[in-house]
Amino acid sequence: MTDYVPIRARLMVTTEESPGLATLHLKVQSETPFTFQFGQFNMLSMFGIGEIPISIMGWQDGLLMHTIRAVGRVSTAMIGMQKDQELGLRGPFGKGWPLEKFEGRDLVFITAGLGCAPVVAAINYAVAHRNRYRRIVILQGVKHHNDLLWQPKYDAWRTMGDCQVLLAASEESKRKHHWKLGLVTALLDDAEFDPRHCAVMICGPEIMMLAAMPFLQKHQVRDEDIYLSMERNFQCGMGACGHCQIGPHFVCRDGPVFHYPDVKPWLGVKGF
Amino acid sequence: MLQRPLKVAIHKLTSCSGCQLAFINQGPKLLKLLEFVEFTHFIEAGLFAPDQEVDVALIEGSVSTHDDLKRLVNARQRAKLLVSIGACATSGGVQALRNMADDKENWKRAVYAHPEFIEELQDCTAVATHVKVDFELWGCPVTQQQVTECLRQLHAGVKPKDNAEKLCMECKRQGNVCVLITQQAPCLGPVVRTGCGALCPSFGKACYGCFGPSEQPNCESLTNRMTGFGLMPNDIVHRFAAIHSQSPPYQQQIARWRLQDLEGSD
Amino acid sequence: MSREIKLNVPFITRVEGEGALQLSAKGDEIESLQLQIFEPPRLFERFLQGKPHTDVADLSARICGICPMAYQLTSILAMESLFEIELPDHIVDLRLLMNLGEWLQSHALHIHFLAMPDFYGYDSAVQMAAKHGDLLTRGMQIQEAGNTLMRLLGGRSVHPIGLQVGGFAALPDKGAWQHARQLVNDAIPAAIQLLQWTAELPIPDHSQDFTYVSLLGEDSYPINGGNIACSNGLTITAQQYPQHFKEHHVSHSTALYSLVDGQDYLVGPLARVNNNYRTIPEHIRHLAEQCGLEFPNMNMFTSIQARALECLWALFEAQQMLQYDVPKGQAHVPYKVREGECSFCTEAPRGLIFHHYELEQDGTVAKCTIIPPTSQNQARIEQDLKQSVKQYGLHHSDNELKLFCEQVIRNYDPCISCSTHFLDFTITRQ
Amino acid sequence: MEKGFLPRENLSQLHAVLCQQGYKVIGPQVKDGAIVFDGLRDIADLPWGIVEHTEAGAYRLEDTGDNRCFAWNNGPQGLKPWLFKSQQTVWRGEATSDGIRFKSEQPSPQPLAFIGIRSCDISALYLQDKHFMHSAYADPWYTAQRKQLCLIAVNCSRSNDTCFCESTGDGVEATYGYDILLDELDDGYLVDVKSERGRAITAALPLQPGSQQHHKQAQRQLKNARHQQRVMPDAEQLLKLLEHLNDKHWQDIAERCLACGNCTLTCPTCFCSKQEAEVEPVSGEHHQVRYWDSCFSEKHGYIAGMQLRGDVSQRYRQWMTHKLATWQAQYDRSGCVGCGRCISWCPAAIDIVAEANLILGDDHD
Ligand SMILES: Cc1cc2nc3c(=O)[nH]c(=O)nc-3n(C[C@H](O)[C@H](O)[C@H](O)COP(=O)(O)OP(=O)(O)OC[C@H]3O[C@@H](n4cnc5c(N)ncnc54)[C@H](O)[C@@H]3O)c2cc1C
Ligand code: SF4
Ligand code: SF4
Ligand code: SF4
Repeated sequence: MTDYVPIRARLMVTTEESPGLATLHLKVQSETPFTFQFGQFNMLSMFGIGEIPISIMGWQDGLLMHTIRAVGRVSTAMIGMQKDQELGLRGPFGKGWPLEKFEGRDLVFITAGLGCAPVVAAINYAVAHRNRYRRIVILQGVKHHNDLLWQPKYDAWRTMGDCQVLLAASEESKRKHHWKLGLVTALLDDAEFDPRHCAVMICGPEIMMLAAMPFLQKHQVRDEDIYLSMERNFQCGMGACGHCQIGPHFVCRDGPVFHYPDVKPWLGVKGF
Repeated sequence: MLQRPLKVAIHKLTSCSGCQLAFINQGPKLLKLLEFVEFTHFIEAGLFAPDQEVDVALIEGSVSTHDDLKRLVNARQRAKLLVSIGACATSGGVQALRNMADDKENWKRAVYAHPEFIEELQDCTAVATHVKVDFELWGCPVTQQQVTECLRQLHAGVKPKDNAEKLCMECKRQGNVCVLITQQAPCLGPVVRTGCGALCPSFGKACYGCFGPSEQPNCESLTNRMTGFGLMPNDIVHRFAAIHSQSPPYQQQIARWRLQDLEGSD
Repeated sequence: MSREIKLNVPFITRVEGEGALQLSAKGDEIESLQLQIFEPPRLFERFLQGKPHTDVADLSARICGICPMAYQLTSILAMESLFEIELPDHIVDLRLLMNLGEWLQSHALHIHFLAMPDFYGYDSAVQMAAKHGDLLTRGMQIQEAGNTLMRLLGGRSVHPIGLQVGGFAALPDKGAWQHARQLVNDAIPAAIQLLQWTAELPIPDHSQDFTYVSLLGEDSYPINGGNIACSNGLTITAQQYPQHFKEHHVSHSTALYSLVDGQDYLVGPLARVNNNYRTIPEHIRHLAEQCGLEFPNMNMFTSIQARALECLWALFEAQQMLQYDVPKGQAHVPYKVREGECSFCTEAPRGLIFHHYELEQDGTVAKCTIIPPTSQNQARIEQDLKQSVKQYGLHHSDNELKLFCEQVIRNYDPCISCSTHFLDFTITRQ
Repeated sequence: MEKGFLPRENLSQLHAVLCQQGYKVIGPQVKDGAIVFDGLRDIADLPWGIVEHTEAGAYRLEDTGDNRCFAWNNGPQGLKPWLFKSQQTVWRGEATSDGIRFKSEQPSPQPLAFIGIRSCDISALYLQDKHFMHSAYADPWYTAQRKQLCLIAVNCSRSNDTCFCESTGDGVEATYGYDILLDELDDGYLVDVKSERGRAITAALPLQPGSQQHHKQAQRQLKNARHQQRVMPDAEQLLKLLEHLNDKHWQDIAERCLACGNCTLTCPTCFCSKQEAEVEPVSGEHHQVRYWDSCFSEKHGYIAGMQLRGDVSQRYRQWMTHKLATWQAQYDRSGCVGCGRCISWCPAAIDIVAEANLILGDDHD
């Protein structure tokens, strides 16, 4: 849609999801409709402050949604924006989850950390197009159970037919209803899906991805059915600035969603 | 984002005042700055209100007297954020060279007939030695861009962007020919923080480090290399015992090469 | 009405350090008046010992952020005299040009940021921005011309890096040269206006009898060379300076008091103009006289006019040099280091500056003495205050007295913040 | 077409013709002790008689007094700074009462004719073309300037001590990518033309037919230039670097490496950049500016809360393995063209060829 020069996007509503985390609903000031894939991202910029990559959460009532966690300079400034303030938007960039390819399969979503936006967006899509997919398995790990965002969403998914939602808390001392103690990878033992007809989508820290692999192998999931959303430093979002390289890949251009076999040699290698 | 001007106090401790000049020496840019900054205390410009509460206190100068210390503590208490500006405030500055003296009393005697009139602290130290510092602007002197940019970011409600990149990077962007390679000049660029615009190399001379240590300075390797250019241990000591002699990475080299110097002279 | 006055200004911010003023008077008599300078000891003269001679310029610059170049150049010229370096003309010219830049920026700063608010009843120039933006803009224009000359030759205006023993690190490039030419040309009309403006200021007459000292220009206005001339008739070389000028340490100040043959004295713009008025080109003198300025004179309150006159002179001088192309030739000449003693004096914006070095065989500094203008003026300021406060009248209110004292001190532009307003003014009356 | 011969005294006509045809001529000159490409006003400003002597971490010029102006091999930079600029505004913006406004930054290319470009720099140019022009998003500034280049290349008649283009296959003879190619001989220049653009220029020159002597001398010179001390392992070998990621030697290098970025910024193929949001202090206009960056900078591998390449050993490894190995998957060849700049201009005197050979050597891991 745009590459080097941003277009304007006006902030219509900010929904605070939890302290330090908010969803911005943006009205994109453009003639052409904004089309994107789940898993793609935009480069959002604030005047005089900076530009950062943010995954596309969704599109609702003509507004584009981005969920942003305040971790540093730019992200903090963004979630503090006032209604009607404008920011710059470039995108969408990169490759998203190839959800059409997964039709007719079981979908397994594995996420760790707080609010893994690209995965939630994909779940939303799968749920909206429920009949195209078979079973949906959602595994989410957090530190404390109240770190879980969109709790109502998880509850709703859980009650949906043919959908399994498993939650794990790693730093909790007491087990809660629906919750397991430990890391998200441990949930894989309880996950029920058809490893021959599935697509696994993972988003989170690289160590978690690495840790998940032996469990998936145990389930006899094939490498080619696994997809990962990777994160690196982005300056341009267009495969030019060189910051996001993992081995031969430019994460912004060849990813951020990767087919596991493509990045397998590089995953978890320190320094790449 | 503040909807009102940022309240700023500028305090001076022991220094040459050169960093404060970065404010009043900037011409029309000063008028632009005044659109979002309100100076409450700025003695050099004639404003005196050291006890007023402010958003930001900018501290120029190092702590070398009891009075410096008293005023610094007061400035800290009155300010939401405290930013140290310049070599003196960030690492002690040139006057901190006195800390290296073996016999401090004699040093004073060399300059003043009656050193007993002079009341001072044992060492001359950086601001962060005494109070919490929220942000540091390095340089001797700091540039007007650094200061303006810092205040603009604080006004926008974000932390200023730090840049501890190596001077060589800026030097290359400017298209300078490296003086270390062509003249074997003892350029400190590879261990000095960017910010001045690579001035010295652009004049064909070696950087003497007025912006202080960069990120991950490998002074060990650089000084090893300098011995290859014929620099004697004592020459290397003088390279680092200058504007930022008290910064830990430079201190290390001073100590290391002083020792070499002593061993060599035995 | 007889009253006792105890004027206590705990610190006037730095005079190359920090200063305070204490005044106590009984009736019509001043009992004591002390301009105290408690400059935190920075011990330059000591830590320069043992340094290579090539480090001196960059380190001594840090004595003062307002006139760093004067310190650099004086040390360099001293060493060049020892090494008997013959400088090519273009280097001599370029140094003069850079000197002019420093004068311009320093004078413009003093006039507009420090002195001007007094005449308009403000605390600071910053507060004047809204109402008197035009005056400030004029000042900034002249200041920027000066800064540009400093940058042209030194890379930056504070702690420039271009000067070195034997010449410059590099000669300026053409683009920057043309830019400087433009700014200097454009600033001349502003400087003419400035001169007229100073002539129209309500300048009180507090003429006194005092000794003044500056370099003496043979056929041009002096800046970085020549003999030292004293209004008491003495004319000496820089080498003879220590024989006549003595420093001593007083308990209320960390700055060293300087006296010439036992007498306090003035250095700075008024001293220079008084000694050298005849060497100012006629068209400039004509301009000055047309707007009613009279030099030489003994009224320290006209120092602002002397500064404005020097600005105009400096701009014309710079214009002449800049009308030609960038000089060609070497940036610096080779030299041989020599052991020995050397001294030099130049005129910093605030007045005479003296450097003395003893160098070892390899150029290492064995000993050095640096006497800045501010400490030379210190005794004179005290004397001036004693006389002019009395003349002004001790019957004035505390605040009036304080403001008056400030103005008197500001006339000397002792160092930038020193000439700003007094702090925590307290006065005890009985 | 037969190579023509341009007598030395007619070299100035080449300059004149280029100017007549509207090019700004860029040529090698001595500046601050190095051979630097800059606007060439007169062929008298070429580095007549100058050769460079260079080794790891050192570079110095010598005036041999002979009558050649292309006897040197290279200086600190090639074509890169003219196309991929060290500083490039990517957009401008303004805050108005009616929200913000973005303006694109139009390229401002001009016809540039480079005299004296070497084979290794042409290879590097083609590599950068792939990255900046032929990838998903063409860089408008690079592309616009690239289209307006006229390259007058020169074959190397000698090699300096850091050259190793023979082993990377990028020299010493230029075989493609130029408009005109010169061999500098004792009495003049053999002139070869490749493109229409080149022909339009040579047509206006007083070319004579090249003699057999001329050709022989040119061949002799090339042969002479092929003697190079350093040999970079071949592409296949280089891929094996990826099997040595845990070599202790990376740490060894890191002890010397200053992480100053000089290697990457003098390298004619390195393409990393960063962007900064800046504000013009008087007008208040906002600029997004792109600057040369380096994988040796601390922020290069930073993501919120994590540093991917905290150790300098990891940065050097990233650089070397990218340049020599993973580059091959990206752009079908190694990213090194053998110009030797990163060796000459490394303040710590690190030699990429020596290090690569060491790591690939038998007794390593
Ligand atoms: C493909 C992708 C999708 C992302 N999606 C989201 C999302 O939906 N929601 C969300 O909250 N965060 C997301 N992030 C992370 C987000 O980009 C960082 O949190 C953000 O850049 C931090 O910027 P900062 O200035 O606040 O932090 P600081 O720590 O101040 O970082 C300074 C600068 O470093 C760079 N930087 C730092 N972290 C990252 C990073 N992770 N990726 C790229 N550049 C970085 C940026 O230029 C940043 O301005 C995503 C990252 C990637 C790569
Ligand atoms: S001149 Fe100094 S700063 Fe510049 S590249 Fe060389 S070493 Fe680095
Ligand atoms: S190059 Fe070095 S010494 Fe020179 S101005 Fe810059 S930081 Fe200071
Ligand atoms: S890696 Fe070194 S030798 Fe290879 S192209 Fe880059 S600078 Fe030249």
